[in-house]
Amino acid sequence: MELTHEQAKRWLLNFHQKVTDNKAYLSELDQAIGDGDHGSNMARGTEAVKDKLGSVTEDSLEAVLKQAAMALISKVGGASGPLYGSAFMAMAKTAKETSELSTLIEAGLDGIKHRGKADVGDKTMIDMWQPVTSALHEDDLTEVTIDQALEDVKPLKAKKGRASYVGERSMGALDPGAVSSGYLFTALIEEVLA
Amino acid sequence: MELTHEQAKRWLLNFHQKVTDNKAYLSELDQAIGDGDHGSNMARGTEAVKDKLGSVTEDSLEAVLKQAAMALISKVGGASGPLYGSAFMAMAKTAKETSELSTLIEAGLDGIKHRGKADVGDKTMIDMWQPVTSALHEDDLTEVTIDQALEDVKPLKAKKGRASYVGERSMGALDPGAVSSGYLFTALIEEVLA
Amino acid sequence: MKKIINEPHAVVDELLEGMLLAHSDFLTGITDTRVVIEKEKRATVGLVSGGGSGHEPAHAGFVGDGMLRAAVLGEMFTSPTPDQIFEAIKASDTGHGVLLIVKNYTGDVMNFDMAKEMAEMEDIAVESVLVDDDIAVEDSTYTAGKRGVAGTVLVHKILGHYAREGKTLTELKELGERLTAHIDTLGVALTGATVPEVGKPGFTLAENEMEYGVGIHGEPGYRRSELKQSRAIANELVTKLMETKTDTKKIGLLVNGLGATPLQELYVFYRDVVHELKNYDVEIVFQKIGDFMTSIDMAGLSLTVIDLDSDTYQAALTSPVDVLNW
Amino acid sequence: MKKIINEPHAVVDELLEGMLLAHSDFLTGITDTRVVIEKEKRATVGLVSGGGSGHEPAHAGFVGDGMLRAAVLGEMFTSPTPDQIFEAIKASDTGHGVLLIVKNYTGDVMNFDMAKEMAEMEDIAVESVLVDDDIAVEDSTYTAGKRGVAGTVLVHKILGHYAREGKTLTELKELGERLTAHIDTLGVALTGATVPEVGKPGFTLAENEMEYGVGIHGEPGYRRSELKQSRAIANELVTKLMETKTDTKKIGLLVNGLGATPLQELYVFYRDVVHELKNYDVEIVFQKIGDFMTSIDMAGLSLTVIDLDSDTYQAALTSPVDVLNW
Ligand SMILES: Nc1ncnc2c1ncn2[C@@H]1O[C@H](COP(=O)(O)OP(=O)(O)O)[C@@H](O)[C@H]1O
Ligand SMILES: Nc1ncnc2c1ncn2[C@@H]1O[C@H](COP(=O)(O)OP(=O)(O)O)[C@@H](O)[C@H]1O
Ligand SMILES: [Mg+2]
Ligand SMILES: [Mg+2]
Ligand SMILES: [Mg+2]
Ligand SMILES: [Mg+2]
Repeated sequence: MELTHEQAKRWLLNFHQKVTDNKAYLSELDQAIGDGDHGSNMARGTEAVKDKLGSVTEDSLEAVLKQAAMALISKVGGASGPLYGSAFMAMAKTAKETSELSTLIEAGLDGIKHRGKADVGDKTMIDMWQPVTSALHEDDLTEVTIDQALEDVKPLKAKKGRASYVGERSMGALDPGAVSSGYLFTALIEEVLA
Repeated sequence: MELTHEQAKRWLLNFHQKVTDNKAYLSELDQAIGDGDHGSNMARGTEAVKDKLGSVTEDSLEAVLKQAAMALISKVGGASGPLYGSAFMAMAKTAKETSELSTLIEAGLDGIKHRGKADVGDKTMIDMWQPVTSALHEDDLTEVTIDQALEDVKPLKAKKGRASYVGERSMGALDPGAVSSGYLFTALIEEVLA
Repeated sequence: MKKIINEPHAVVDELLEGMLLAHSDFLTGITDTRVVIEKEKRATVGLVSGGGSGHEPAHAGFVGDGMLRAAVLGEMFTSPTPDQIFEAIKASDTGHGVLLIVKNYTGDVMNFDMAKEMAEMEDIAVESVLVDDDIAVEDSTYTAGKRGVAGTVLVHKILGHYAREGKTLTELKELGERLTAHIDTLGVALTGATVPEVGKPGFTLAENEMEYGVGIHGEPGYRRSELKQSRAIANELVTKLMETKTDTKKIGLLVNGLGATPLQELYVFYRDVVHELKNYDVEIVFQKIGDFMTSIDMAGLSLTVIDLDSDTYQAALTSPVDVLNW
Repeated sequence: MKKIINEPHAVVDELLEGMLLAHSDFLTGITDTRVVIEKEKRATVGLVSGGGSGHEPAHAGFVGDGMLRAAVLGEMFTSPTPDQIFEAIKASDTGHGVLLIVKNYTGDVMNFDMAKEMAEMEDIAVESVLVDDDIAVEDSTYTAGKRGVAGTVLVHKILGHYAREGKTLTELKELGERLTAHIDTLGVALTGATVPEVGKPGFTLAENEMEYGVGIHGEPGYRRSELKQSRAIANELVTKLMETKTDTKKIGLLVNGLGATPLQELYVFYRDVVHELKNYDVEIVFQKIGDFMTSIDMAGLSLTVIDLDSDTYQAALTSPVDVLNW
């Protein structure tokens, strides 16, 4: 399935809405195993994405994704900024060649892996992006995929990022980055796949 | 009445005992209108007086009073150190000429006034030394004099020392220096006048 | 939360404004980005450091002749963004390249990396040195690795000295990599730190409790314990820090307050550290006591030990600098 | 009480020991008395200051070339004794006499006076300058007069400069007396200070309360209020401090942390002070921001304004010194 630039815009605006609505919850999750700023970081970032989208005049998927990437890179900071930023930058680059959704998301996943040097099972946002990518390849992305990913991330012990410092204590907790990425993909389902 | 060097020693040891027993109380009084250290200051000082007295070999009133002065000057610090120190230094100087008790105490009072530039009614130890001196001149120093002096010091508003910073709030409170000086004179009554 | 601030979200901008207002004789900012930079630049490699705010005087207090060329200020306890760092790099380059000094935190590492990539696309030579001195964290594949804490300031000082001496970017990178292996730090906290926008401490300790090994953003340490006396804390920190320094003969010490610790406590603790070190066959040839890398208003301190068997480090540590807080 | 110390009664001796262990390159102590003194003495008038401990870095952090020759440490918040001060005077005299810089507290004044008398008996020329910069206290016959607080550090610096320049004892005393009239300070506290041996704060403020005009030993201020924003505090302090400076055209500022105040707050506050001063026809030609005269672990700060219409003061404030904490 192909992603259009209009869809991408709606997707990102929906993402912004979800992050804004759940800002406190995301920070709370981060407070438990990190430093409690994931909600503020992502709210600041998606707000900037929303602002930038207004000024995208080109009718191009690449332009939309690139502006989102730039907004995230320049406004978030912390760990999630460069990770989300690299994901969208990788998607923007890929959009030069194709607008096939699963290929784009996979490029995003690779961007995250490349930037953060983490892998599946490290209890990061990758544990959301990976199952979502697989599901997209099989044309089967639904809320179930996302819920299952969140269930699966809980028991893991964090090995990357700030949560790795709490070690054992991270087991049983949700990963804030996986949750915010879950919002991203729920927004995708609602705006693009529904 | 004449003060002997043995009496002076007993007097000072008794004073040390009273201060030690009431260390916490003196600090408490100071906490209310000053900085809460009068008990520690005087305990440290009279302890040093006690130590020094052991090493006074000369049978001379001047020597006893001078050693007490030196101990107080070198161990107390704060406001009460130089004041008590000056009082005993003035008494020691006077003891070269006379050992008449009321003359000695008056010299001490003058030493305090000279050092601290305060006067009767400023709510300081002077408000104990002054009535005690008058009573001694009339050969009439008793516990009543001391109790009355403490009663009289209460309503005063402090105009000198740290207590002057609390202004109105000092009214109704006892002055810690007047109370410790009260111990000095109760000790005098017990050891010399009784 | 008791703080002398205005709106909590404005603290970073306002402290930056205060700094620039106060020190415009030799420091300036870059418009629209939170960067503090020297006004006069020598024709040498420029050292750029930074990180989340809340560690004052780090890093802006170390900008000036002989230390950093520029400092990049992130949000409170949050790594700065690549574009901020990129601006600092551009403004710091005099054609001799720029060396980034980065504390080992996932966010810092990635944001500085991205900035480096941006700079390379504009043909600016950039290298980076990663500081990971906090031995409270095990350096294993199961963690993000040892954190970068107060020892970073010694890296600023030593590499700043060499940069001023005219060393090349490649030389500085190599020197830096060797240097960081010689620096170890351990911290203790008596209270948590309060990020203004959060409004409550990141963690709480009971009235008679302390925590060993806490990171400079309040990352969990390795043990909570009842509040110990200074000499017991000195014993524990020195023992752990000297474990790997069995062959070391000369060391330097940095006793660093975490923001709300009175200087008197730092000196009492320094005394105990010196006494503790009598059990080792080492000579203390350098020491620094004060607030260098704080954690907002945390009560506590950290102790850094640097191996100074190399005489050159010692000379580099003691050369004069023209910065605010060294 | 959460402090990194050993036995509470030993804090002063141990912090002193720590200081002397750390800075033996240029500082030394006098055996059996708590005095910190320069190792190398110029043949000039020696400046001696001191007071109760708990104000670190004051005063020992200002001993060195260009500022103080010696600092005398009393018990915590308690004036040192005359014999301690006398030892400092003897050791500081190089035949050019000694100038005492005394903060206006009854205890300090009397103990320094007695020391002066002792020194005079040994034919050492001694003069003293009394600093009373705290305008929170009314200067009337009904009080012990204005207290000496953070502005004292500016007196150390300016007179230290002149002493190094070779001014005589008489000249320095005159200069000092004129100078102190140009320095005003006001402090605010968010918390009380805890003397280690007492174990609890000298006063307590509610979670949302502050106090204007507190002294550096927690002496009561002139008003309690709900916790205000930095700009409101700046407005109140600047208004009061500038009241008497209607003809002043050039000023210097000292923003002083009281011991537990993060540097970030001092900079936010400095920013607000500068904005506030735009309402006055004055130019800020000097500023200093940090911890100079603390009150153990009190949270809060003080603002000092010095009238710098005389160009010589300004030069004296900015000349280089070789001390720990200027
Ligand atoms: N190396 C990494 N690779 C992938 N994701 C990571 C990595 N490190 C951290 N993350 C993600 O970042 C999230 C935390 O982001 P955030 O709280 O905004 O940044 P910070 O940790 O700097 O405060 C984590 O929940 C995790 O999903
Ligand atoms: N100028 C003065 N003249 C006489 N007595 C004074 C003067 N100033 C203070 N005092 C006495 O000193 C006492 C306080 O002593 P202390 O608490 O030991 O010293 P400090 O005030 O320095 O803490 C007061 O209660 C008062 O009696
Ligand atoms: Mg976080
Ligand atoms: Mg007192
Ligand atoms: Mg963060
Ligand atoms: Mg006192």
